[in-house]
Amino acid sequence: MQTDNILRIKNNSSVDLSEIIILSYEAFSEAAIQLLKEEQNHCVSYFAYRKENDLQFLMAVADDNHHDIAIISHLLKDGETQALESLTPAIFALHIFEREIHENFGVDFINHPWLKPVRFSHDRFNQNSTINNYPFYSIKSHELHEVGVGPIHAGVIEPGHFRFTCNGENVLHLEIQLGWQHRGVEPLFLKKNNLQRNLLAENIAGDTVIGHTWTFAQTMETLAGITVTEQTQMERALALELERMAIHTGDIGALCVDAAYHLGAQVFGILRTAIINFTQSWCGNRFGKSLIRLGGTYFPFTEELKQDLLQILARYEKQFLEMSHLTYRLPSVQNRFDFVGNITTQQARLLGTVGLSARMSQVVRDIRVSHPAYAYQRFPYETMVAEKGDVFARFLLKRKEIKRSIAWIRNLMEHFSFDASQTKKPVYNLRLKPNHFALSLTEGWRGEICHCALTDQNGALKHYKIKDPSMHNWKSLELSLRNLEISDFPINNKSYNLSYCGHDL
Amino acid sequence: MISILLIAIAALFFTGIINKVKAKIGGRKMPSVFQPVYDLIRLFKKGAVYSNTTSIIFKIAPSVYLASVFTAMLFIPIGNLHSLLSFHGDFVFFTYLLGIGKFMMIIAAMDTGSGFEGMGANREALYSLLVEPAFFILAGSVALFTNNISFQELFLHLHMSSNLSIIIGIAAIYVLMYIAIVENSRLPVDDPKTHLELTMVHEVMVLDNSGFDLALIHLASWFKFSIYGAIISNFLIQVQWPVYVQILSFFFIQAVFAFTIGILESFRARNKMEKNPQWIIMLSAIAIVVFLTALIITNKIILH
Amino acid sequence: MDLLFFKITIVLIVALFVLPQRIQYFWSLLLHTAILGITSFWAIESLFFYSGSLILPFFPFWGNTISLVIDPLSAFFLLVVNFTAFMGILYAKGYLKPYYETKNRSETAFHFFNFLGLHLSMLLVVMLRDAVAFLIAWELMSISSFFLVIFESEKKETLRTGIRYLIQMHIGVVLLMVAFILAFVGSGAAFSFDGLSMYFAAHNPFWLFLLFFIGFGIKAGFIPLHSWLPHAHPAAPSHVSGTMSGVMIKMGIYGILRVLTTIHHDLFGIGLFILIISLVSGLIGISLAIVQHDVKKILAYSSIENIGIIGIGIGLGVIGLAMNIPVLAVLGFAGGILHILNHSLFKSLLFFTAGNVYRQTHTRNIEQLGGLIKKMPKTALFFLLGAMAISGLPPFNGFISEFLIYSGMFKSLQSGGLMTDIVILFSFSGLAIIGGLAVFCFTKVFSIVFLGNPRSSKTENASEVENPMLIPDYLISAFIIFIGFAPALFMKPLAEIVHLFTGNTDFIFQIVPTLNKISLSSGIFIAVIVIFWMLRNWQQKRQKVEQSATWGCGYSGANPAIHQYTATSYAENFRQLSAKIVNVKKDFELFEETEIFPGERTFETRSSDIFEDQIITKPSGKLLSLFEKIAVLQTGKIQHYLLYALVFLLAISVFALLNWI
Amino acid sequence: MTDLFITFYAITLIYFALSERVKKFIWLLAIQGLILFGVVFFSLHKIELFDFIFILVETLLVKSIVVPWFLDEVRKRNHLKREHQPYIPVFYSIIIVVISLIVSFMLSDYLHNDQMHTQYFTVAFASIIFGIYFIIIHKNIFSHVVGYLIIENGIFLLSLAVGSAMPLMVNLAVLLDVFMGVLVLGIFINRVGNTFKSVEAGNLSKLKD
Repeated sequence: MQTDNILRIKNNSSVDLSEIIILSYEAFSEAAIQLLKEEQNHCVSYFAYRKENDLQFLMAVADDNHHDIAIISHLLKDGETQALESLTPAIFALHIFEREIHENFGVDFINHPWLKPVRFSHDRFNQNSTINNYPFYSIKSHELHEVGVGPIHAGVIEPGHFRFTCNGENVLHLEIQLGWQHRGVEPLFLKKNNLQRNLLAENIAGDTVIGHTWTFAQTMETLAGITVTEQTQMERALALELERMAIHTGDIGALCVDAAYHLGAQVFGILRTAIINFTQSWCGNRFGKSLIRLGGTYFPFTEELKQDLLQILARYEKQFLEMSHLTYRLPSVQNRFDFVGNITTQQARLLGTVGLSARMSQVVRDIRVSHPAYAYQRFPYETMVAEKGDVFARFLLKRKEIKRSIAWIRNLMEHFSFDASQTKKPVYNLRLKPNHFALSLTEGWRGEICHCALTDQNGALKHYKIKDPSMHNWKSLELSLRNLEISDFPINNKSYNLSYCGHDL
Repeated sequence: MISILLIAIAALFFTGIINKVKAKIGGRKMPSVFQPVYDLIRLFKKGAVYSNTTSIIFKIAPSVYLASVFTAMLFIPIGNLHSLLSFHGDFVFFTYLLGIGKFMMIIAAMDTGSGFEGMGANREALYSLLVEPAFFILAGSVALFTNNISFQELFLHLHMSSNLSIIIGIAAIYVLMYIAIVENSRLPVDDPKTHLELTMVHEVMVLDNSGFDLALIHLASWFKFSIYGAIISNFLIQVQWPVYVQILSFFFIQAVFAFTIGILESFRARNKMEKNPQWIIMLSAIAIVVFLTALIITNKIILH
Repeated sequence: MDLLFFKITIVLIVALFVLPQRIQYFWSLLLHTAILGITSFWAIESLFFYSGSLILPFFPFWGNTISLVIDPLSAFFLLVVNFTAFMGILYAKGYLKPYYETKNRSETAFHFFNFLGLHLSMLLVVMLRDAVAFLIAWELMSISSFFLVIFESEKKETLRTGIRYLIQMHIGVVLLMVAFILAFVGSGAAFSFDGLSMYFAAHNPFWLFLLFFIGFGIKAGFIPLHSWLPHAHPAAPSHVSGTMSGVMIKMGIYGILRVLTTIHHDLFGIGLFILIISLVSGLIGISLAIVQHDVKKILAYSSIENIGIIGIGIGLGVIGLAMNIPVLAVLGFAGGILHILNHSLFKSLLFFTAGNVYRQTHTRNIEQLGGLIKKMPKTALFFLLGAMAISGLPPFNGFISEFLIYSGMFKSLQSGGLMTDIVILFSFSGLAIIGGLAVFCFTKVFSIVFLGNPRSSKTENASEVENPMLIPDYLISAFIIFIGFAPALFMKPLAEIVHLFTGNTDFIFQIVPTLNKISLSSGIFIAVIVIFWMLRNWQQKRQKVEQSATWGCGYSGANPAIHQYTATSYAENFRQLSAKIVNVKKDFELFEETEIFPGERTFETRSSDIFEDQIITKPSGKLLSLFEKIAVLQTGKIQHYLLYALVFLLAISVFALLNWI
Repeated sequence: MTDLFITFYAITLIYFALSERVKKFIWLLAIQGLILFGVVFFSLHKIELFDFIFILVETLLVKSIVVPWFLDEVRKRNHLKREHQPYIPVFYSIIIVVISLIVSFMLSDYLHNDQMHTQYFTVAFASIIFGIYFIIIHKNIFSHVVGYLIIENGIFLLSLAVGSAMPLMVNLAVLLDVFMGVLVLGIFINRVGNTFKSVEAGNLSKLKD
């Protein structure tokens, strides 16, 4: 394995662009396939950006065993044919990245089995591909019918279009078309100032405020070469775990709604409120907006807040355990969740799922363990997996993760004393290192979030790349539905709870 | 004649009570018992939107549906209060009359040319076909037991005297309650509250109906509930009671029925869709046990 | 009536061949009308004015005079045959028009000739009592219907179907012949239906009855003797399939009924046998109907189901006789016999309207239709009426006959013994399920063919058929509604017929008040519909009513043709429950676990009739290979069915002989 | 009164056919035990006090408490949740159980004579048939034990049907037999459960090799 000439960096670090070796496409693909063949590696980001008129490709591959990230690159010159041999047939997980590059720059990936639009970005290469002529997969038959759900759902979910090819109640194939709320977040990052960027990061995905903002903050802080205090590090991790608890609780409640178990739905709704209300009392926003700021915070965590939190946690934990145990044991709920939407380990690996969706199929993939930030280095987190990969596994895993998050927070509370004077106020006036590339990974509640940033020779942002975990995981939802009844779709969808806007950007 | 009025009155409160019970158990603020009635009145005052795909079938179906349920209502006595129409074998007519309403609703749903509504229509067709034998077997058992074959006489001659007739009563009420649940697409067969079209039965069938038509459909399903409640109450009301007691107990039983459904809906999850057929056929199985019991009572099967 | 008359008739019929094509139709219409006039006159005379049998000497034959005997049963069948055949010929005028371009004069003449032959032979079948004459008429009926089926003989499939039909009919006729001979040998009485009673009085009737039942059952289409039926009906032109399904298969029922009139003891086994076969036919027939795509095949399987319902009535009637429960006997027979009339009405209506659709779209595959109610509104409404009637829904005629059977069952629950009650339990549960399945089936057919959006380009040029083609539909519909609303009027003649079997018909008259109440209830129902409908219109006049697209979740790029339920999808959830019976095979390669980006696929389903496979195709295939192995028959290709016929026949005869001679 | 319990017993059989969860099986077994207790209580009070008490103890204590409790322990220890799809779909099982009930009722009507209490025979026969069927259609060895217990309940009822003195001995033997059976199987499952996550009968054949 020719790993010797491959640049390897740590999570939350930056590197000078000149250190990144530019390979020929043959070498690039060979290296990529070599790397990704290994089970411990997975691609966290793969994107292209304009370097003058040329197109530079960057791929970041995280190595879970060595806790580092390999960066490989390739330059497609302007004059060359804009067509490359696709890597997807060898590594399925890359399909979405190649599609994205194809959509944005018109680079043709030869032998890509699924070269379809990703999000209909405004500056897409092929302006003829519109949201209403998405090339759906279809089985030739007079006897099958298709059901199209969305973009407007009966419930308040974000827009997406789900196309089921059905034989009666049975779904033969599901295809998900997203891109309805494409906002152009990535280009916006380049135009705005740092405060605006900070606010923008909070709005990448409304349910992953902490996850995305923290990742953004780390990326920018690395680029600027500043470090935040230990207390702020802990606060951010605490907020992340609180967010995880709140959303997981809400998800379990939503699962109960779809199983029509109304008691459960209501109780979990109440429990979730307890957590997000605490976040509100901390920073004034239930979802933790304005909590994380570049370089510091306005809302330091204090010992009083700690007492409150411990109280809330005690009450929450008791009620949550009771209710989730009841839900878990209820035969009608078990009947509804069991054997529904199964994803095998093999499928999960092929798809390159991340986060919860990976762990439910026994794929250990957790940034908090493999590429931990400081807080998780000091207070290690033990990750866990579920076995069967079905809705029940996802339900169970959420329940266990909540318990473990509580334990982690308790541990933090016990062994770390918070002191407001230890925090710094935010700084927006940052000097970014010129010609640098920075990468940050965070394990949000949904899975790994990856932000990459590149600066030009003046230290201005040249390219900003966001990858929400949903990018990988939507395909997993598609596969879950195969040979399942169509009525099991809502419950599957809820059990994944993937992000629409995080994908659409 | 009074019986129709009573059933109609009970129907108006039915959904309200269910909602109230569910809200109470879920710890939410309760909507008024009259809320569904207000909603209905609002619907009656509204305009409508029709799909370009639909034909006359879609427009006439709600009227036929309500008419079928309404006419079926004329057959139901309450205790001593006679029904308007009664003849030998009227429960056959009753079932087939409801069948014609279902037939129209199913084809009306298919008329919209929507995948969703096809789904609902398809489910409704299957479930109503599976639930039909249960009602007939139950009616047959009671007919065997009392040697009468019209609703009116069945209930007049239904005396819960021996232990075994109590079984018939309990099992019949149990089966009837679940038939009502299947017919009205409530938990655990269907959940009217789940928001996605893909998992519903009845609600998704009427997805394209609006305004007056939708009001008719709602009204029909309330009536249906109330009809089954009335049949159940007839198993319990004794004809020798004074009339006012009968009327009071009728309302009481209807309320208890609604209450039970509310409780049931709060404390259990719905069935997986593919489990519904077996769950529904179970009702027929229990009805057959009732039939066997009736055979024992009538000394057709001699045991000692 | 003498020979001269007969000769004149033949000359008149043969005259068809010399007439020009344009006049052929009218000539045959004239002849049909004449036949109808004469025989209906006899029938009405017998049924309404003359109690007992009307006997007309017909034909001298080997020294005996063969007479036409018209008792109420015959009279009933005469009327049913006449009505349906006449509707058939009325319908044929429009339906055959496109064929005048491809068929020459003698071909059309031959077709009309055969249709006349079919009509006439059916009439003779129900009037003749002498075994030889009866069998000749029976054979005539089979042959003429064979030629009618292969009208489009340029299609190879049609020809094959026709030959299969002919062979199976011959097996039937041979069985009947054997049965008659056995009875003749066993009793020495006359070689006719009347002679049978003497045989039955002296022997255990079951085995000979079984022989008759199989012989007649092949015609009637009881499962598992039905395998010709789902092939022959779609192959024949619609007016022929309407007539065949409407009345010709009822000739089998007639035969069974006629034989039953001669049996007076040991009836329980026979009744149970008929009942079980009928329940099976009803349930499986309609189940198989649900999974088909060919509209005429659906109707053919639904005929099997209706034969099942008729059989349930008759079976219960026989059991009623056997167990001495008059109410069950009377109402069972009454329901079964009334259903014969009812089925002939709505089934011919359905075949005619399906024929309209076929004529305008040139496809019978319902997966390619859709939205026709806008283009063919009258046809659609007639089909809807037929569909509702055949599903046994009030206020139409199908309900009345089912109601008679139901009330017979419920009324006799108390007086029956344990065995009877269990039988009744299964019967009414079965009937209820059959009714539900019929609703399932016909909501599917009607909605897929007539509602929603068009599924293929085949419907583009469809338009309503010319009015003359709809005349039979109007007449039949009027009749359907008339029976539905005024069933009491039909009870007196029905009592005459039932009297033949039970000797006691009080219960029919007892049920008349109930039927009147049903009419009243139906009237109220219609009135209530009208009230709601008027209220609705009154309200909508005041409110804003808009037109818009069907709700599609706000997605505007959808193709409406594939976003609606298909027939296969509609049948799928039922298919899963009855997978063993309906035996649908899917031609679809499932996605592999690792096939994340699926390749091209096609999907198709085929249903094969499990009885046909297991009873005919497989054994005959095996036999054939066996024969080939032992090289008994070196001739090479032999028709499977011929072998089947031979072996089956031998087996049955040997079996029958061993038992009583 | 006995007829009442008999009918309830018949309904429990239908629920057995409907259920797919191990926990529900145990629950139903406990209910059957209670019903048997009811049957004995209302019909056998004429016999000797000692026998009477013995039977009461057996039905109430063993059948409805000890055995279900024990099975529940086994279930918990092995994390048994649900049966995989039985060989025959539940839909058909329900039809089959109903038919076996009808046949059994008809048979008892046909058989009735003075030596036999056909009351008990009605569901006893159905219970035995269904127990065998239950074992056939399920793959899980735990469910086989459940099926065995259903048969045992049937035999218990049958012994009541046959006479009054004999059944005690029969029952004692059967009881011991079953007790041993459950015990042995329980231990066996406990041991197997550690090696095989899902306790399926299919896996047992692997064990032999």
